[in-house]
Order: sequence, then structure tokens, then C-alpha cells
Amino acid sequence: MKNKRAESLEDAVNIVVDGATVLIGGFGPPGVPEILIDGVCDNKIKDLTIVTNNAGTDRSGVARLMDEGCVSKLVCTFPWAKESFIFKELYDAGKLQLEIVPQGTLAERMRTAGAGLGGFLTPTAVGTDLAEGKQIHKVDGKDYVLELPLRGDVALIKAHKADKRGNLIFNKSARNFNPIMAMAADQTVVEVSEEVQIHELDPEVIITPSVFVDTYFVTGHYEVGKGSKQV
Amino acid sequence: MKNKRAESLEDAVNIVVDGATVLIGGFGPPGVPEILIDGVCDNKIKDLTIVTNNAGTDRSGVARLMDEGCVSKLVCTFPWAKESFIFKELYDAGKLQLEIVPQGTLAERMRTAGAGLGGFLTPTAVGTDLAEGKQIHKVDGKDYVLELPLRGDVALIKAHKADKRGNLIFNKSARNFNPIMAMAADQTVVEVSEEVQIHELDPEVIITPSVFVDTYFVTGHYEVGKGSKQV
Amino acid sequence: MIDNKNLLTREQIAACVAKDLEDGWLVNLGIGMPTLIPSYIPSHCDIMFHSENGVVGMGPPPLPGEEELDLISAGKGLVTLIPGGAYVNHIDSFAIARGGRLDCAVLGAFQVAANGDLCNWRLPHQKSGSVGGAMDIAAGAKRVYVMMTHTTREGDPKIIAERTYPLTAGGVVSKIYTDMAIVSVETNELVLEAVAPGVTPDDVQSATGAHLNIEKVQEIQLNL
Amino acid sequence: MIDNKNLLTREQIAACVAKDLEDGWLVNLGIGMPTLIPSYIPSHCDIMFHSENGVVGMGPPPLPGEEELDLISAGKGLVTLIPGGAYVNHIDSFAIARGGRLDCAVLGAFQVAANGDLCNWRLPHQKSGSVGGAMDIAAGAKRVYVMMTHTTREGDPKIIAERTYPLTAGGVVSKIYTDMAIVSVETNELVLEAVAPGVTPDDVQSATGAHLNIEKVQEIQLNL
Repeated sequence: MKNKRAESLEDAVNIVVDGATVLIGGFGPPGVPEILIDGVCDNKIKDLTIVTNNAGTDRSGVARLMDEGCVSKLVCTFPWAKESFIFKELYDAGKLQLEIVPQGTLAERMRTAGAGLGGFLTPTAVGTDLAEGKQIHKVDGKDYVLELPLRGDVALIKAHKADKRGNLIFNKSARNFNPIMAMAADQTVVEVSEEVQIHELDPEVIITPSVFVDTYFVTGHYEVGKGSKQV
Repeated sequence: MKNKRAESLEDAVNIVVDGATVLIGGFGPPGVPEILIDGVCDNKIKDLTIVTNNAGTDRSGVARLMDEGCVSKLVCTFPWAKESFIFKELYDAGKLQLEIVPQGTLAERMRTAGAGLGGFLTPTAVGTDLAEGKQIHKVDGKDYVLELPLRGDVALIKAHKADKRGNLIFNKSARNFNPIMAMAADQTVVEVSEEVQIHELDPEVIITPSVFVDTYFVTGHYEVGKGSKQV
Repeated sequence: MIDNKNLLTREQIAACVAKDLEDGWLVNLGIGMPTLIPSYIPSHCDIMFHSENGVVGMGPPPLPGEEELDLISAGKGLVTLIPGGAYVNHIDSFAIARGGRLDCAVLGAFQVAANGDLCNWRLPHQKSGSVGGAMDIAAGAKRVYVMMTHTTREGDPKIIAERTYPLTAGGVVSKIYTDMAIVSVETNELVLEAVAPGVTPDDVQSATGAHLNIEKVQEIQLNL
Repeated sequence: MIDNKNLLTREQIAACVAKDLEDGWLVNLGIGMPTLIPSYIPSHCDIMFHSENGVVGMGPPPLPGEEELDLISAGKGLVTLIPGGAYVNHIDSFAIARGGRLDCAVLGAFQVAANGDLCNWRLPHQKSGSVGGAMDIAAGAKRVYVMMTHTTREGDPKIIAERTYPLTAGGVVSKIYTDMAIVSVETNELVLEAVAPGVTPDDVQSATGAHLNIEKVQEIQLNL
């Protein structure tokens, strides 16, 4: 059986290279792979396109990644929030490109990529600025926007437990985008709080089957929002 | 809290009326709501369009439904199988319309309906008879078939356990289409082997949240493929 | 200009909305004012709250000492899960939202037009906005109720004949709850259903940028 | 016409395919002959089998007394789940199939054309066929291997220059394992990789409806 466990943070994240498109899990602080992000920061990676829901919280996670100059473009749903002050600073200074995507559409575009589909029609954003330049299709008399797949070179996600094959379960609302992103990248790297033996995860309750996981790194439990060594 | 438990089989299935489109769970015998189907047979319902993977196994489940003259059209993926002899008899006699849909496309068309989307682009069936008359879209130089949502008036599904709110878990490969169909119909009726108290299902392991369930009927455990009273 | 003391408080508006949510509904609450609503749901009334970050059956904030940092609302406050609630991923959460399973979404707004157009994600002078799940939820919910102040801080009407702000979803709003009134969006007109005590239909009309049908107006009953 | 006793058995063909499946692969096996493959995977080789009805990590048939009627393969035989396997619904199962996560699918076929076109779901004279998951899996797998007899019962070639049967998926087959030979589908030609003991390249060519490049042909090593 292939050993997917990375023995060091460096080994876990060295697949993330300059210019990559990186999907990063989380909604608010829960489910953000803060330690993996620290690893990318440590590697001084540049020009990343980051796809994630929020524009960072305080100074850890995605906020740190932007703060350290690793990011050139952010694709997200909700950038303007008090806790995303680092994003605001960089955006206002013209140092960051921004693409806003409706949240359901963001999730669905990644799933579409992961499921090998070519696009989907959604009623979301019809008639709005966020549908500009996109094809509109009428189905049964109703307008839909054609949205295209969004694939990552790498997905960095966070899970609660991994078994030794790489099957994953998540914790409460920290599940969010993580299982979707696991499907939607060429390489999926997971930070897990805990590693367990294969028989310890019931096959009925596995959320992400091992086939979507390339590498996992065991971080232990830490307080959400405090992963960054900078805090 | 709304009581979704049907106290009789008749109460459970009386939402299925003549001419309805009914999604029926199962792949092979596992996951087929045989008892609910018996209830529909008992009601002598006519002209149903049935959407399900197989064309019935032996004489129970969907096979019984066809045998009793309840079905005018079958939408499925794999009709020609030894165990589907009742289907063959009726089809050869010109008593049944048939629509073949690739299995992944069948699942995805139902999910699309359940997710409020208008369609999706799939590489499946490009260039084949099953794409005839359908729009082809090119995305990134590759051809995709535009497939449209498939919605049921009613979904009849089978689950392992329901809690009193209607949350569901399934058993092994009896999961198959059931959670998808639960999302894709105006009314979802579930037969469950077992009813449990609310706190007995861990919220992390619920496969179908209660919001997708309208009615459940507790059947107890019975041997798969032997639900029909006709056997 | 009406006397500010006659304006409803945020809590009073929340109570008005709560009264209109029906037993058995699944409801999504937007960030801000709508999060006040759950406190005003009578205990015999079974309403489930959906939070688009994957919580079906969101409960109130945790008691001290019972906080779970991994369990938050869409507004990022710590919450709980009710018995019989479930966790889902973002795909299933938005399948619920777009797929017509939300009986109601209660959202804040910058503007609502007479045709039900909802504007709540970006102000016209902003280069960009924070859309979050608003467009999906507004497009998919069976009913969209808006909860907002009747006018901007500058006193400009937020209910208007035709929207001037960037659109969130077209023609979706069916009811508007403000600090002055409850307004229903009907096919061809806006109907003033009720006014706050001490506020007259004329007060509301003059703070509104579209014609209101005031024929059946009642006074809001406050039990607070 | 070659001597039938030189044709490989179904088990021998399965062993040939098994030898080419690589450690760590996720593989989907079609109904019929491909289901013989798992017996020939060496035990040190970690290959996971995907069954499109929602089984990731399908194991061998159960021991007597351990049958679970709710656990079947796509071919509807009773199976088991390996340690570390997982159950998924049909959506996620086909996301795996179409999304490029299958390193290989081994399918039966009626015809394979020189360009890799696969025909395996309906015979031309049939009013309809049983497509199952074949079109999705063939369109989505990283590699499609075909396992079949080299000719029809009537002796007609099944490997042909251009397909005459209804298409399952265009240009997807990369390797063909038959009772006579192993044929590789390259960009511009079919390459005869190996022949069964006692079968000559000429035998294979004359049972094949398309030109074969026989320059590098070897003999199949049977360890059975």
C-alpha cells in the first residue's frame, strides 16, 4: 500500500510551486489548513492563485500567505470583512488581483472539475455583474448562466482524521469546501489532526475516500486560527 | 416537530398517483424499496414513468410493478439482464416504452434537478446514439453533451435507519442512487429497516439530512429481493 | 420626517419576521439583523435553520465552556447544532439552497425594487463586493424576505421603483420588514401591510421610493 | 485457421491483464471476463477496485456464511470490502469514474477500431442495449483496456479498421487483450505486442480486420 504520509511539513507542501493555482479549504477559520499554509510561506513561493472562500482571517492561514507576498490572485466569495484586513491593505495597494464568485457556484465549479464534467447551468447570478461575459442558456423558459470547471494544481485541505490509506473524516462545520476541493485538484494534500489505523474508520462514515488523497501530514490538534507560527 | 412517519403502507405511498414520474432507488437488489413498491402495486396505480437503474430482478420490486401493469415507461441504464425477464416480456409485447441513459448521466441528471441547476456538460456518450438530438458544446477544445435535469414527482427510496426527524443512513452498496433520488423529487418517501431516536444518529455520519425526506415508513429488516408479497 | 422614537428596534423587526415563519420550515438567515430572529421563534414552533457553510439545524450560540471552534454560522459566530441536525459539505449545502428546499431566506438589503429585485452585495461606488452565498440563496429559496432599515442613514429610500444598485437576484423578494413597516411585494404593486405604532401610512409612503397600496394597512402588534 | 487449443483461456487472458496493472492503481472491472482479474494480482501489489455502484475497494466474494446481500459488485455478484475501502453514492462514484481517478478500466467489447473506438453496449441488430456505466467509465478512465475473444463466434474479427457497431466511447482504448494476442493502440497504428504460445503473428493478422505492426512482437509468458 502506498504510504501517503508526509514525514515533514516540507515534504507535504513541496508540490506547491511558483505560479500554481491552489485550492485552500475552510470557511472562516474552521477547516483552513493553517499548518500547510505555513509550510508554503516557509518555502517563499510566489505568484500563487488562491481559490478559497474568505480573504483570510487576522494574520494566520490565507492572511499570512498574502502577507508574505506568496499570492498574486485571489478567487473567493467574501473578501470584505473586518478580519480580512491584510487582504484589504494589499488589494488597495494594487498588489493583488481579485475574482469574486458566488459561493454555491464556486463549490459547484470545483466539483464539476473533479467530476470530469465540462460545465453546468446555474440560476445563480443571472442578470448580475457576476454573470457578465458568460453564456446564458434558456431551459424550460428560465435563464441560466453557463459556468465552467475550476481546477487546482494543488488542493490544500484540512481534515479531522485520516486512516493509513488516506480516507478522511472532518469535524463539524470544518467540513465545508474541503471534501470538494479534495476532488478538484491534480494533487491533494491534507493536514489531519489525527492519524488512525485503517480499521478505525467505519467505511460508512468516510467522507473523502482515499482515492482523492495524495498526501497527508499529521499536525496534531491546535487551536483554530492559531496555526501560524507568526502569531 | 413534524411527524414524518407513515403509520401504514397505504399512507406512505398514496402520494403516488396515476401518470406520475417515480424515481426508485436501488442497483440490483440492494437498496430497492420493495415494500413501498408493493404498496403502489396494491393501489393499482397506472401509467407510471419509472426512473431506476435496472429493469427489475426476478418477480419482486420494480419487476412486480411492471408485471402488475403499473408502468408505461421505464428510464434505466441496464434493461437487458437475465433476471429482468418480466421487463423483456412486456417490452417485446410492445407494452412498455424504454429510455436508456448512461448510469453516471442518470445520477447526475437527478442531482442537477435536486440542486436547482439547469443542466450540465458531460463527456459521456459524445458521438454515440445516446447523444442523438442533444446539444454538443465545446469547452477547451473538447466536446461535451448538454444533459438536462431529471426530476421526479415522487422518489421511493430505501434506507437502513431513519431518526425521528427523518435523517437517513444507508447500508453498504444499498446506498447507490438512494441519497441522490431523495434530493430530486417533489416528495421523497423512504422505507427504512429501523427507526431510531434523534440522538442515535451522529450528525457527522448522516448521509441524507432530514430536509430531503417527506415521509418514512418502517418496514423492519427483510431479505433483499424477497420484499414482494407475491414471492 | 417621523419621530425616531417610533421606529422599530432591530429586535422588534426580528420579532415581526419570526411571527411570519411557519412551523416546519427550513430557513436561511443572512448576516446581521436576521441573526436576531431565532430568539423570537416560539418554542412550540419547529423551524430549522440552515447555514450555508454546511450546518442543517443550526442552534443558538453555545453556553460558556461549551464552545466548539469548528462550529460556526455563515456570519462566523460560534453556534450549536440542534438534535437531529446534520453536517453537509458545501455542495450539498448549496443543493439545499438552490434546490428549493429553503422555505424562506431572510436577508439584509441595500435596495429592494418594486418588482422584487434584491440588491445586497455591492454598493455602486465600491470596486467589488462580498457576495458570499447571497446570490445562490436568493435565487433558490422559495421565499425571500428582506429585513432592513426603511431608509439609508442619509434618509434615502431603500424601497424604490427601479433598482439603481448592482443586482443580487431579480424579482425574488416577496416581503420587506423595516423599522417603519411591513411591505409585501405583489405582482403589480407594493402593498403596505402594516405600520409601526406611531407611524402613519403617509410617513411610510414619503420614506419610500415607489408607490404603496395602503388600502389594507394594519398596525404592527408589538409584544416586546 | 489456428488450432483452438492454442487459444488462451479466459483465466490466462485475465492473468495477462493482471500483470499490466500497476501497484497503487484504482481499477474498474467490467462485467464478465474482467471479473477474473483480481485472482491474478500478486499479493504484494496494492490495487484497489472500484465498482460503480458505490464500492471503493471491492474485495473478493465473501466466504460461506459471511455473505452480505447489500454488498454487491456492478455485475451483481456478492462481494466484500477491503480494509480501508469506503462506500459512496452514485454521484461520487461516477465523479471518480469520469474525473480521471480511475487509473484503468478493463472492459469487454464487441468491437475495437484501430483508432481506439470502443463498442460494447449494443449490437447493431438490437433495438436497444444495456449501457450501464460503460460510457461514463470509458470516457473518464485514464486508460481503457479491453479484454475479449479475438474474433466473434462466427470467426469475424473484432479488432477492425473502422467500427461498424454502435459506439460506446471514441478513441479511448489503449490496449487489447484477447485469446490470441496483446495489441496496443498507438496514435497511428495497432501494434502487436505479444502472441499466445503456438500462435503466429500471421495467425493474428489474419484474424484481425486492421493492419498490425508486428515488428516488436513477443511471445506471451504463461505461468499458469
